[in-house]
Amino acid sequence: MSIKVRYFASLKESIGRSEDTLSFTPLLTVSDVWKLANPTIALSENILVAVNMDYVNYDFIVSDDDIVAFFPPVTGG
Amino acid sequence: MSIKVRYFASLKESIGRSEDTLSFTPLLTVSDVWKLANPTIALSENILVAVNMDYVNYDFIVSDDDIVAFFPPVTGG
Amino acid sequence: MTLKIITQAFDPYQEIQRYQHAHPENLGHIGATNIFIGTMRDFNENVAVKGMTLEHYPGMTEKQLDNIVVEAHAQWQLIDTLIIHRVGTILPNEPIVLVAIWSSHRGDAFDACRYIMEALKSKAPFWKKEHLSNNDERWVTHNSTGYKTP
Amino acid sequence: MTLKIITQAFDPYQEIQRYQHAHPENLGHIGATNIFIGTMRDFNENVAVKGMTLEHYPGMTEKQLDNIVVEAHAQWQLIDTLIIHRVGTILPNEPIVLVAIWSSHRGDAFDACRYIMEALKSKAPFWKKEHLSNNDERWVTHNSTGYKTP
Repeated sequence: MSIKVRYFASLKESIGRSEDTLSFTPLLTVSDVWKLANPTIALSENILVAVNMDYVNYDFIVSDDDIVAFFPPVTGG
Repeated sequence: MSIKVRYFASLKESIGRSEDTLSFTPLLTVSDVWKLANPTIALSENILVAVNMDYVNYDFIVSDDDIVAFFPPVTGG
Repeated sequence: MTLKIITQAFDPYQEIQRYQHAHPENLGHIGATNIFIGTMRDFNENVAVKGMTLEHYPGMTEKQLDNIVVEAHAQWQLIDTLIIHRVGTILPNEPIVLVAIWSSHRGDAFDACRYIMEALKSKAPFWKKEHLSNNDERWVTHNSTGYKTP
Repeated sequence: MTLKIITQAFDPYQEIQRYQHAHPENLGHIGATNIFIGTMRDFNENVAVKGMTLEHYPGMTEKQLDNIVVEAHAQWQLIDTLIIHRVGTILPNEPIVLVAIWSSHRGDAFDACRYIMEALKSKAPFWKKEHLSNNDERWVTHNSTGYKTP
């Protein structure tokens, strides 16, 4: 019963971690996941979120075993 | 004191000539040039005209020594 | 800025690489390259085609293409442009036209390449005659617009 | 349809030619090829750049790019698509991304290539960190749209 949280690029550097593992509880949104993992840091509006590698909104409700990824705007190509 | 007339592609084949030379007289339009060169054939609307290698309208007035080219829609590329 | 009208088959990738090597002054500045290659198909309007002959109006072709390239450079920030167009006899799978655009940013490269192709298709005095597999010949009567999928 | 995420420098023209040779079934059908190559510049936002590191999210990158290619094939008549994207350390003048589109008609090739590039730039999880000539580092903060010249 857990959720894996991943961070990339500048966000990974500013948080100082690339990964967290949280206990799963029902009805957690992506915002809740962020608050649990980073209680002292506000979730900046330009941060993108993917659950299981698909983009979602902050109010998306996560399931057990989901991988939630937070990252800055993408800059490939 | 002359005007050279050139024909290209399917128009050249249907007229059966690639070139005419007409005597120049003042105030000839491109339409007039066509009528002088091809008195029995109507100038079909889709035929393009260039004078000295620039596109012009049928009412463009030609000058001595001009090269007037008539051709079908272009199909390069 | 180079423009070539050629009568022999060409390899567009070799031409692009040769051009880039000949222009080391562009190195480091180019962020975006957009390339269009028009190739002869072996089928057109439901008929098998075994070759074509491309006629053109020497002199006017170069003049019109020069104008088009100058217009493109006036509208977009371009570093370099290369246009090659075949004339004469062409076989299926052979490249007919190459337009290569080098710029700092992708918007300019995409827009200019497309602009040049559409302008070339509507203004450059080339005419295609198709040689059909049943030995008939036919002139291609017009180019369609590239802005709507046919 | 091929998609490659690679860590080594690549020659886009060799890759395209190799791909074409590996797909003889496309011969005769292709009338239009549109190719976009994004290359690393040695200057960005007025600062000299000596290299960059491209981070990505393995798995999500492929999933997002796959979606984009499927969307492009649904919207336009395409014969084939090849996408190659670098990750890791990249030096100036090296290609970062290649998108090659093969189709019968030019409208499809141009539209799909541009669509894929814009979608890739806004959705594929890549992040660039620039290594400046003064030895500072900085993350590129966002991609601008390619539909308006910057």
